[in-house]
Amino acid sequence: MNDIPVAKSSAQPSTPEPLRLHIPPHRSIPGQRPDFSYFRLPPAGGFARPAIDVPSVETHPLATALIRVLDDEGGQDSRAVGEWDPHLAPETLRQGLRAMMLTRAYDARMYRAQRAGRTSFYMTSTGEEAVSVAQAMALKPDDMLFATYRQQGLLIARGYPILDLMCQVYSNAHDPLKGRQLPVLYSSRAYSYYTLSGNLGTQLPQAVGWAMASAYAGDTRIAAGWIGEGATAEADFHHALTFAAVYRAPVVLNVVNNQWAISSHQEVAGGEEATFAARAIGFGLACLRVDGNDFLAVYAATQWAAERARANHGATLIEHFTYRAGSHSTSDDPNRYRPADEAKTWPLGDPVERLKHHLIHLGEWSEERHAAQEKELTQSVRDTDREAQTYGTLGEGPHFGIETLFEDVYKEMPWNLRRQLREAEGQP
Amino acid sequence: MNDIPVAKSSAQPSTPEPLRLHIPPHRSIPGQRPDFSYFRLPPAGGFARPAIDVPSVETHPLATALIRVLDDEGGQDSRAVGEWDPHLAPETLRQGLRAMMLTRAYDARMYRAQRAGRTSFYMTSTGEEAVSVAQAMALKPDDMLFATYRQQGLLIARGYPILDLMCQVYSNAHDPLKGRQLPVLYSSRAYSYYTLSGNLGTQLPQAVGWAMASAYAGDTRIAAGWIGEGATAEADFHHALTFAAVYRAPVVLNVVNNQWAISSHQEVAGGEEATFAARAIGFGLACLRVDGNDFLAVYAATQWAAERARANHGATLIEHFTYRAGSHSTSDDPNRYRPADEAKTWPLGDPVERLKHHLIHLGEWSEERHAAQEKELTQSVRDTDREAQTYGTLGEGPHFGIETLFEDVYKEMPWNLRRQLREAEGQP
Amino acid sequence: MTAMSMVQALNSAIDVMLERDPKVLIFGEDVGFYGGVFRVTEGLQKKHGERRVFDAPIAEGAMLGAAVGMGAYGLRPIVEIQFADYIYPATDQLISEAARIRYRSAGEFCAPITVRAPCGGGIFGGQTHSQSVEAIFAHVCGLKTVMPSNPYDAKGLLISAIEDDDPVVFFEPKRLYNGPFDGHPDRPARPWSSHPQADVPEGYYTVPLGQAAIVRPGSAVTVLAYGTMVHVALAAAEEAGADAEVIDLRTLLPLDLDTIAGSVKKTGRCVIAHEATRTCGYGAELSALVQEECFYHLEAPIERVTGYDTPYPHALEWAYFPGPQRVAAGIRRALEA
Amino acid sequence: MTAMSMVQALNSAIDVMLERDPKVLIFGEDVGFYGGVFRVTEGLQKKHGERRVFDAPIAEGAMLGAAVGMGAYGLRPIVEIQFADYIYPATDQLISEAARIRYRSAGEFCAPITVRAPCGGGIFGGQTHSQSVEAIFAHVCGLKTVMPSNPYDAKGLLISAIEDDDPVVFFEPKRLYNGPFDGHPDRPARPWSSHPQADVPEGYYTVPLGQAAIVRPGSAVTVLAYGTMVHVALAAAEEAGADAEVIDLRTLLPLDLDTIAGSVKKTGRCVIAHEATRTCGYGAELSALVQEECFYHLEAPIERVTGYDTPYPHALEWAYFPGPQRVAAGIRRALEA
Ligand SMILES: Cc1ncc(C[n+]2csc(CCOP(=O)(O)OP(=O)(O)O)c2C)c(N)n1
Ligand SMILES: Cc1ncc(C[n+]2csc(CCOP(=O)(O)OP(=O)(O)O)c2C)c(N)n1
Ligand SMILES: [Mg+2]
Ligand SMILES: [Mg+2]
Repeated sequence: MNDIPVAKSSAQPSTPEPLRLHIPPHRSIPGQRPDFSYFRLPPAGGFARPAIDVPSVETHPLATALIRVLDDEGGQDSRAVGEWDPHLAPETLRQGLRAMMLTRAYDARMYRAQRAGRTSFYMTSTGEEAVSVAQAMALKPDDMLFATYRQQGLLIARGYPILDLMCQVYSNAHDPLKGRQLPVLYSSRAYSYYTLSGNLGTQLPQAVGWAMASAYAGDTRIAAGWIGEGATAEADFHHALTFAAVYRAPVVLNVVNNQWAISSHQEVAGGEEATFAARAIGFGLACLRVDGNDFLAVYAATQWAAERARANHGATLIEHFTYRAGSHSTSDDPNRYRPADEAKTWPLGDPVERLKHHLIHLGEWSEERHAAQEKELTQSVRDTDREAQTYGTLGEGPHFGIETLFEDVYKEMPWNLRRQLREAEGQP
Repeated sequence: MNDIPVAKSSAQPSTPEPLRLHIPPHRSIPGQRPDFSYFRLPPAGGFARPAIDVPSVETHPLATALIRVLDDEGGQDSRAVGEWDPHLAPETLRQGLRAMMLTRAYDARMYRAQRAGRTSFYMTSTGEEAVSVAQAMALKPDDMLFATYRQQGLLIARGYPILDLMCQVYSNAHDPLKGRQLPVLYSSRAYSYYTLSGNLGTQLPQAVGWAMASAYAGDTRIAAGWIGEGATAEADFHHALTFAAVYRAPVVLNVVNNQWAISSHQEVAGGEEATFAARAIGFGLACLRVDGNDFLAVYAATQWAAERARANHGATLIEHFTYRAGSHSTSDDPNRYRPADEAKTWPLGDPVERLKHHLIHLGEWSEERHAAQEKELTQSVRDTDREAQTYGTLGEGPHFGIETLFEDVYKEMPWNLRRQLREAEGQP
Repeated sequence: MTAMSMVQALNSAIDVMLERDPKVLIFGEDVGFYGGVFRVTEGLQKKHGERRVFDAPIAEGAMLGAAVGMGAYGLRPIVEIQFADYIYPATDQLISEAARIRYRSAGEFCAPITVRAPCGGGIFGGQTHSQSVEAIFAHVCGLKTVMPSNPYDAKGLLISAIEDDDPVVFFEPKRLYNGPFDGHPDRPARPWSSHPQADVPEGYYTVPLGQAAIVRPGSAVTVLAYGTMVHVALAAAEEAGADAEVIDLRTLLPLDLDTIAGSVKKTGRCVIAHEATRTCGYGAELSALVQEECFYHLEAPIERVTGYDTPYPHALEWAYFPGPQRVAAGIRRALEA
Repeated sequence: MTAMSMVQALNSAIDVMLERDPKVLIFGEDVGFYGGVFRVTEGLQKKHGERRVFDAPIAEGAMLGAAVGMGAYGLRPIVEIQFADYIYPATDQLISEAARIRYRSAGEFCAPITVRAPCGGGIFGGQTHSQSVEAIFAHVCGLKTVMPSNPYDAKGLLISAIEDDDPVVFFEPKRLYNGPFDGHPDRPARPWSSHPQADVPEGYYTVPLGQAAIVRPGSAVTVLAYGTMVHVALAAAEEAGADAEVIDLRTLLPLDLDTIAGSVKKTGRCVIAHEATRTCGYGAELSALVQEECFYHLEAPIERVTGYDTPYPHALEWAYFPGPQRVAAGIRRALEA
């Protein structure tokens, strides 16, 4: 039983070559020079923008594209080019820049807050701010968002109070989630932002279900869902694509390919053989692959997919090709699994810098205004943090009362929880 | 909370058109004329056969193809044409024909055995015999097979004793599985046929795991796995494709698209928007789509995929386009959900008839020999059934003893099972 | 009032709720055009349209994922899992998501979902069409777990489940679908029409979740059962000639502990019967609770009569099934201890 | 002998088995180059190569599916699930497949798989990094379920699990990874090196599955615990000043009932402690079994001290955790009843 010897010779002498197990190699080695030689950067403006009602098959060539609008290889002289240029007003661009910078400032602050012991855990989205901010702006404010832990920019771009974010991270007495959730697992019904799960992937079929419900109801609001490239291996990703295709759900599904899943390169998730956008092809879904560090490209792709969904032409899968510049979370040290300067040499650059240069190129922004805004945002985040701390921190409290441990498990508390609450309160 | 009114008007007056939920329509209506107008039959020999070591992307156009070898639109004058012709010896073809006919005779007999009350359940593979028989013949005898309940032809083509199959179906005292499993959920280590599950899909990632193990061990045996088109919606399908791609597992993955999943048409599984072969594209796996009722095409496709896997070029997903001619199982009545004559009008015909005509065309077979063989097989199956019944039937017994209920839960029986066995035996 | 089988009563419950509440919809494998492999949704697509009653791809996890999203939107989806044995692919969405959403969102979102699944054996379905998996879900805070034993309760409980704002896992003992079953496979089957609890009102009514029913009053021993085992327990009580009080739990979570404890304090003896495997089955929780509540009233060890700790076999189905003889033996042991 | 932390002991067990048996391999999220988020596989890829120790895509169900296939081939795969909270996507392959293959194939195939998963709370991981899910798997016939409480046992049990021809779910209390923990988060942490059971042989040895350990002999009350709660129980016994006999179960399935029953028959009192939620937790089974085995010896109701029936909270982690005070209170109740 199950006693086959390892490396047993085959019964078939005609095929001498032994089989080999392929393990995706870990190519990023700490201490070595970052190697992006595998990466070919297509020019900005290089891909046509199909009409939003084309059959999905016409989008499939875009699965291996990289939609780019900012023609900024050189850095400073940054123009918007090609059919995907969303032609946004300078004010909109400045708004986007500001939300990205605020996200970054917030992340920096809370990362340090964790390091300083004010909470247990934090995750930054540094380097990926264009994805969340541009997407929030391209969607309507009441479209429902099913994000992962790395899209805080969605909430920030929608104007969700930084104070509330911080109180959640501190699990303090003003935490909208009553201290129940791990930091960064926000929820806000008022901002159409679905409760985050610690389990990867689960929100994606939920986004599809919400979109199905909206269509069922004859509503006009669509849903959008996000997943990391690593988590696309989970069943939920397959489930989301299947249901989105079968019921033509009005949903925008986003794979944020930031190259890393904790210590595993995107190749471990299947990125070695195909792009993540290409997963759509087998379901007949539309797909787009976009430079995730290009604010304009992300905006344009999202707008395209949202319009398509809203016009009842079905779901789109967008792969955002970006790079996780920081650690996975406060719990890991990326220098153990990749060169320390990989982020800096990432060929697609930094989304904040790139939008800044574009605005400057347009004559709508300057290094001075940028520096001033950075200072202002840092200051305001610091002030808000001071206020947040007055409501408590994880270690010091105050926290919500013990009864909140037992509430909301059900709508009404059953006898076993009432009994346990009494025990917890030290009552007989 | 969750109190959004249904059909609420949107906050966005700019998009007046309400969203619509698409439900794949059920087009096959009992009592109506079968409608295959959606189906375009490509000519036999119409597609090139790539070298077995091409990059997978070169196979992707075949995802929307239908590889056909038998040029038999007219019926009788049935030639083998095109690059995919496997050029099999007439003796091999006759062997395949015989195994298909034996499978059909066996199915017919056991279906009636269930109707006659000799067992609880049965499932035929009528109309799909080419898939299992040609594949068994194209693979090597010790390649490991991870089948579904509808590939009994694999075992039959490998020469597994019909008597043992029957004893399993009767759950009698000679049942190799000791009466434990539902009929048709066979297992045979000796014939490299993995134990069948009642749970759909689960065997597919196991096939990949087995193939990974074979590669790990430097063995030369490959694995093959099967799944129904309906079950491709399950997580296991996604898992199998992901692992097959990431580790380049030497495995042949088969989707048997027999158009139906109990009462649900393949469109409910996502067949409306894309083929099932196309699911491979998003993973960078090779794919082939084949006329599943064309013995030669199935053989050729399987041979191609097996050679590719054995030469360390990775996995192939084959979609076998066929038709479930019988009921799903003895538990359903297909006349409640499709026209009674749909099977007869199926554009791809019957695999046994088609191979018969080809052999006759080659001058290697005749209607007389066919009729005689049919009679002989029916007779031999009937005789075997008589013998099987002497070992018992489900209702009448004899069965394996009560101790077999408790054995094999673990390698060694723990105290709780020993205790329960004593209780079941009426001992204190 | 009409005499309804369990299948008809469940069908009626769904029909009534589709009629009353536009937020209710139902989907699952083969539930649409065909009406479900057990016919529970027969005629409902025709009556209420494809939008309300439709087939799903074969992906239990996807169904639950979509249902959670629909629930967040404000709908009340009903999901049919074709057999309880196939609920495992949906466990993550059920346990990590549906059951946790109200809590983790501090009440902002909830998952008013009903998951229906036929369970239990007795139809020669082998190990993958016979399982009773209720204990797994009864361990999960945030879920409610229900199992009816007759048409009247089935309809009333299902309507309560659909209306409940928390996720409910609703197990339907498939052996009872078309007639009561007292555990004697060799005796002629009775139809539901001859059973008092098959008198089912055509319209809307509820049986509240969390309330057990004393289906046979008695004073010598308490027998706790649910689903098919209620009928087995009644037969066993007769066979043992015991003055047994048989309690049909109806809802496992939240459990009606008052009714149970009240009975055991009276009888001093308790037998627990279920079809699921023994170790860590729901009977373990019942035994623990009864022992905690009634320790000083117990005159004999609490007995568990359950499925063996093996997969459900095919040929030896009736050797596996905890039938009336085994339950009666448990009752006798409890009485004689 | 070397002083090893639990992490080091587990690492050593895997290292020893990779060395001894070419059929052993390990994979899971981040276990390869990085060495695992808890560092259990640190250095093993470098030493044994990518073929033996490698990263897996983030798909727990796929890992189990592949492992079952590898097992059928004849390998002995070890799968790391990054947190027990993420085992749900793998339940179908574990329950419907790994646990059933030997039975359904009449012994032709088996699944000699070890599934490792860090479990339990105490690290402010919130509801999705703190769960104790052992009861679900203890309900599943065909599986074995193990949870060690110290480095020596961890290594010996893990080697037994890897060598076992049946599938073993091996839960590692993550709060114990780097030091013993007696439930007092406010007191300074001790390293394992100061603990006697951190004396771990470098090479091969086994601790057999299915044998409990009496970690503190006593005669007044029996306390049953496993994993982190063993240390809590010991602290609680001190706090209650009770002559408590503390039993570390080590293996939940198969359970060492003889040791348990022997103790309770001696003490007449029993307290069960676990971190998992109470209802249908493993404590229910323990309570039921103790009651069945020792009914006539019990002098007080069996007490369960467990996690509350709520998700694991973040801020109020220590209000949730069944710490020494709560266990001591249970001991006192058992003694005073
Ligand atoms: C079901 C599940 N498995 C494992 C984990 C542990 N985990 C948390 S984040 C992470 C990596 C995710 O990578 P990716 O999906 O690429 O997202 P990113 O962090 O890059 O944004 C892992 C493995 C989890 N949270 N949930
Ligand atoms: C996980 C799971 N869900 C549901 C079922 C019930 N079921 C058995 S066969 C079947 C239809 C399968 O259709 P398909 O995959 O197309 O295979 P076919 O029967 O056509 O060969 C269903 C839904 C099951 N066995 N397992
Ligand atoms: Mg990532
Ligand atoms: Mg099918």
